[in-house]
Amino acid sequence: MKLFEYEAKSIAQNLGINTPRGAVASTSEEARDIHKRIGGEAVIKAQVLVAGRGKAGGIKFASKPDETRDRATEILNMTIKGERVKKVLVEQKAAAKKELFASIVLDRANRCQTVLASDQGGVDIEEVARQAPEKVLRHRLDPVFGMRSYDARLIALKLGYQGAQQGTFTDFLSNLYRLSVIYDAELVESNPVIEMQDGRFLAADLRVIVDDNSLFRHPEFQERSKEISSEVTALESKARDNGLAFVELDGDIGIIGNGAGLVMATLDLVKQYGGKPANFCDVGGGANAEHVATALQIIQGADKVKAVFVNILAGITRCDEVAKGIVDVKKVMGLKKPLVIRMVGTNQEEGRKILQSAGLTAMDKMDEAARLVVSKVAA
Amino acid sequence: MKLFEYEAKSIAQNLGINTPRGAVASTSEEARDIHKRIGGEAVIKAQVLVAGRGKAGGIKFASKPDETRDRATEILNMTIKGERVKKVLVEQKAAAKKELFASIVLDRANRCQTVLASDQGGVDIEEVARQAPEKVLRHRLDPVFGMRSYDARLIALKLGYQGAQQGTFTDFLSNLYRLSVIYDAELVESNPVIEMQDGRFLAADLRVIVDDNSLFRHPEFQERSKEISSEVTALESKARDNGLAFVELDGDIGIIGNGAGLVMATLDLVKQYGGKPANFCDVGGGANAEHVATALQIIQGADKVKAVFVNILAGITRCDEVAKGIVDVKKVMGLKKPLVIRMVGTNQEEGRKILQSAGLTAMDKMDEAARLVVSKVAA
Amino acid sequence: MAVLIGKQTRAIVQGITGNQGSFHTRLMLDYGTRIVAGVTPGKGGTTAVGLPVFDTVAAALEKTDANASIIFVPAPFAKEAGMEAIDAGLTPVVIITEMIPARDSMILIEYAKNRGATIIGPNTPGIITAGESKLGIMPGDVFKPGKVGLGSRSGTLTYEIAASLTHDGIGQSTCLGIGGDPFTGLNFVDVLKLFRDDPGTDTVVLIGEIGGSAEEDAANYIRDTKYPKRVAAYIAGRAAPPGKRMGHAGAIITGTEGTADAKMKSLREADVLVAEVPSELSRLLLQQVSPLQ
Amino acid sequence: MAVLIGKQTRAIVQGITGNQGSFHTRLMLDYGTRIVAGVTPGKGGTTAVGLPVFDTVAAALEKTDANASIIFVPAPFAKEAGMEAIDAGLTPVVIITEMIPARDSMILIEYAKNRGATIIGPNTPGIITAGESKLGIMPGDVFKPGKVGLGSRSGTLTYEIAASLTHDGIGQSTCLGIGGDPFTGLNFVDVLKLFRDDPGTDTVVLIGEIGGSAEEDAANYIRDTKYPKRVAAYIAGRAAPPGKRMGHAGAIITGTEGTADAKMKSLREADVLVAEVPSELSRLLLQQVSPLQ
Repeated sequence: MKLFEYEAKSIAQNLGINTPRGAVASTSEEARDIHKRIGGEAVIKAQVLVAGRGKAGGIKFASKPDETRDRATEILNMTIKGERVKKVLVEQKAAAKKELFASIVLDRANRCQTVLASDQGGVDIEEVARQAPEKVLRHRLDPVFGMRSYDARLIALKLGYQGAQQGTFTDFLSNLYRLSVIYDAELVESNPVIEMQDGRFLAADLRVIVDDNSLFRHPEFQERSKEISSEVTALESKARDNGLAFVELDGDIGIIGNGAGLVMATLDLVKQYGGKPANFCDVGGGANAEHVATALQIIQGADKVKAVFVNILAGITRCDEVAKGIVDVKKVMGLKKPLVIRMVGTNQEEGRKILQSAGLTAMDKMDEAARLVVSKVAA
Repeated sequence: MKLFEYEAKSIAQNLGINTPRGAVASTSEEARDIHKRIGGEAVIKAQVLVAGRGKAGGIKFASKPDETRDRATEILNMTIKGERVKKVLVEQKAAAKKELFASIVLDRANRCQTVLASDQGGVDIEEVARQAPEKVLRHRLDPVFGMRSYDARLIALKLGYQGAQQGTFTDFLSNLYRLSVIYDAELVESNPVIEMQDGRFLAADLRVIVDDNSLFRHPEFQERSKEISSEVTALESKARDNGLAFVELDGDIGIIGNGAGLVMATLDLVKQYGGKPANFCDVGGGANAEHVATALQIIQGADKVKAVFVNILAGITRCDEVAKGIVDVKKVMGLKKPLVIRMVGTNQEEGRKILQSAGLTAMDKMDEAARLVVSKVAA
Repeated sequence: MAVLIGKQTRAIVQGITGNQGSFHTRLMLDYGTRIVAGVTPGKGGTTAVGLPVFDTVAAALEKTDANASIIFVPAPFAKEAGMEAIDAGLTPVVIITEMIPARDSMILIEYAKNRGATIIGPNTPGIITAGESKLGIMPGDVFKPGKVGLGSRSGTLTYEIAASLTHDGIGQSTCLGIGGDPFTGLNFVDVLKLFRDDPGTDTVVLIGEIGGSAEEDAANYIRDTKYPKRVAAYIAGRAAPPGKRMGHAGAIITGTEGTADAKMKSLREADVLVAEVPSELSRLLLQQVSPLQ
Repeated sequence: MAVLIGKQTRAIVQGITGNQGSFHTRLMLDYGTRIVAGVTPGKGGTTAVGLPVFDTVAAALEKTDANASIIFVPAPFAKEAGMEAIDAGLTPVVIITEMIPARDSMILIEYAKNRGATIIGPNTPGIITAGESKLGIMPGDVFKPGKVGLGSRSGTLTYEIAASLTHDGIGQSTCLGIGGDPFTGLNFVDVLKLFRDDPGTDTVVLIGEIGGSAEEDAANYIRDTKYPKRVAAYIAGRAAPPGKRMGHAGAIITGTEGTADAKMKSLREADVLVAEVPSELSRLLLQQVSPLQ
């Protein structure tokens, strides 16, 4: 679960991490009042979960509160990469001596958390890593003991900090790490970290992604995680509420399968044969008739879908249950789009009989089925 | 630092550990009011840090609030093993189905924490361990990962608990462990743990000893640790306030030395030759003139001290500093008791010259010096 | 011959009394797996699927001679269940449970590493040595004994591919799912090492997917060590867009990393036979003769 | 010959810029110890006692070839300082610092154990191989080379006894303080094992004190393994009352455990030569001929 910048910063402040003075506003009047209160130059930032708000015009500057109100009005009327802007963060613009990058990520290959840090902050860090990999420090943390002060200090040292300033950066990094532990964060990233004239470090931007699997031990996020995130489309939200792993895509062929890998391979096959998948939909292992029926209803109900491909390799899942689900949909609301079924495995014969009784057939090979469904849309 | 029972129970309650209903009282009227509030049979317990209050009459029972007032008056007038009773804990007497013993201790030999548990609670557990060692379960905890639920459950199982009751005891033990971690406890011990009719477990008594070395991270105890504990004598308190490691003993020969092992060996020698040490006093490594002077002043000022033995093996400590300290005391307040000095090591010659200039001499061998000081008292 | 499990495996099932646990215990027994006991806290002394149930793994080990474990307990309890199995000296420890917090898996995997235990999973369909032993939730009948060792990040896609290999006459030694999570006990390099030392395996098939760098690491390992056995691979997720989690927690393309095309390229550069579609794997293996034969 | 340290030892001093650290660094250098660098966070780039100071141990290791460490940092930072030394592969790690929380020591000792490092201390006077190297705060001049290996829970009492041995013509191989805390990296059994394998040691002297069971454990070890070298011991604290902490955190008799008399009895039963007073040790050693000679 991604946190909004203002949520992440509120958590950070409680852990002793400095952030620019400021507050979040839902209206342009609130934004103006915040600027009045904090004074100085203000920066107004769209609070969205998608990346790339800067390029999309979601970050603006203002020197007077009335200007801030106008800029906030503009931003609050924006939709960035499909996400409506509902709030803006109004902050004092910090006078930077230097801009750094600091991030604590899950390092899959090394099965630990890894710190990435650079003295090239405020820019696209992936670009820095590509062009000058030596500019991005990587430091692995012990999976059990985590970040010790000497881990943080070594990074501070390599970034060129000495004496008291080294200690200040060590503390800053240690606090980011504490945040990652306390909130089970997959990612804690500040870009830029601003080194101020007075030597303090400020998280001028802050991204935090909380591990979804850990939400059971974070009651503070449970309400928040249920709100429909702007990143999730209406269709995705509907499908996920019904227990389906669902991702909406650009194409026109609806896909239903069981198992993430199989569904991904199904999308690939459809694309391989010239089709365009409309979605990823995994009904999961051991899906029953109801799951399958729900998935089929939701997908054939989407306007953009021109044909549906059901691909089932039954193991724990049973073909008769899958067939029942399909037949139920046919009976209750009818099959509104051309349907191609590939179904093999456990209780295959029973399943096929159920399909036949409703005038439907199932194929054996996923290659052939994929070719067929592509041809239905092309036709 | 030992906690009073009522302090330990207050901490325990916050961690979800059940304790009997009750409260602490400083006067007999308060004690009566507490009994009125909690109802039932009451137990009135002296709040002291020394062990053995039960045998000393520091635990009494009462069925009416007025009785509780009278018993509290009696207990509040007691001195148990030299410790004045200042508070009593008034609690509802719990109806026990069974009494158990549970303890989490530092296990020096195995360099871990170890759980001791027994279904023979409410009695002297060392006695149980001597007579029927198999009645006391010992379970070592991993030094890094501590008590996992399966550690606690295995103990619950071995104590004979099954089903839901097993889970209840597992939780009880896990909470005692959490207490030991959160408060850096050397010892958490409940004897008895009461198994109630309704299946809950209650810490009817609770002893907690906090590791003195960890007090820097427990600001909540810092004030408390400065209060003169009833266990510490006036002389000990005075010496410790002056930075000396000091233990008061029964004898009449004052002992000053540098290094805990050397001072212990000095006491042993004095005893070996028929003398009785009045104290243990370690001025520490690298002691200066002032330390030595303070120690000498405090010890010769004690009425019971009939002679003083200064035993210095100078390494980091310097003989000239030690000599200066002794001579200073002689000049300022005079040497009030016979003094035997054994002093060798770093700057020995300088030190002896300083002593000689004040009419004092130092011996070479601690054996001979010990014999001499014993003879001074015997004479 | 096979890796990690076989006829010698005697397993306990942690979480045997749950729906999944009891259902799959029956299927594993049906397959011929030697399951010797179940463990469910608080249910000690009862029986499940005809097996004795114990409160703790240590209690189960007092009465049985188990040497492996399969875990079905709910995610919040999985880390300690894994530690409990490891403390009892069991290996491998197969963790079927999904949705375990990444931090828990990270710590558990380190714990296993330091104690010499092998973790399979979490979020894995398990492991099967065809015809001998199955510790997992895969349908046993799609596998048949042979010389292909198979490692996969997926579940049903593995069954799909195993079924197609079996259909085309290509049997398997051991097939295992490394798990669909970001942190797993085994990665593809570990799988390659296991199969390298197994005389019963002459070919390794890797079934990868988008996200992470396990496939690239495998390609580097194959190239750098001049891996002595034939390797073929299929990577799922070419059609997946960046930033979207495709079912598995681990299947997400972040930035420019972890795309299927990059993985396929790395593998091809290491002389791995890379299939464009799952059904192509059989064809590649039948066309090519193993370098060992 | 000696154990743990010698001419090959090249140490760093963690906490070199503190009072204790700089004072004793000078004395160690004077003794001939090869101290190659100091570490104090935030003081990197400066010098202390003529040595370069680094911010971290890793930074010191980039510029020097240290293989051991001695730690003087304040108690709240000692656990991490120890881990830092261990992570850098240094051993032994001598921890002079006293008043470290027992939990911190417990975790650090486990950390060292799992990584193959030797911790001496905490709350130790250190270790000295007479005439070669001194990592500690003991006065060097009371020691002289010879064949007695000495392990002690005490500081000045060790100097007292070493001085008396030296005075009586009995030299030492290595003398080390195991530390006065309840949890220490080495116990007496570890010390006995080290000296057993050292050809330069023919006699072991143990200086124990009240509290804990380290001396009883040593007695059991000597008896059970038919320890091949002569062992003598002195135990301090016969005059100490129960329940009182005699200076050292570890020197406290709890209940009926840990008394000096019980320890002396155990050691005598294992055929250890037990001295009643410190000065008796020389007499015992001079009267007896080593079983090896």
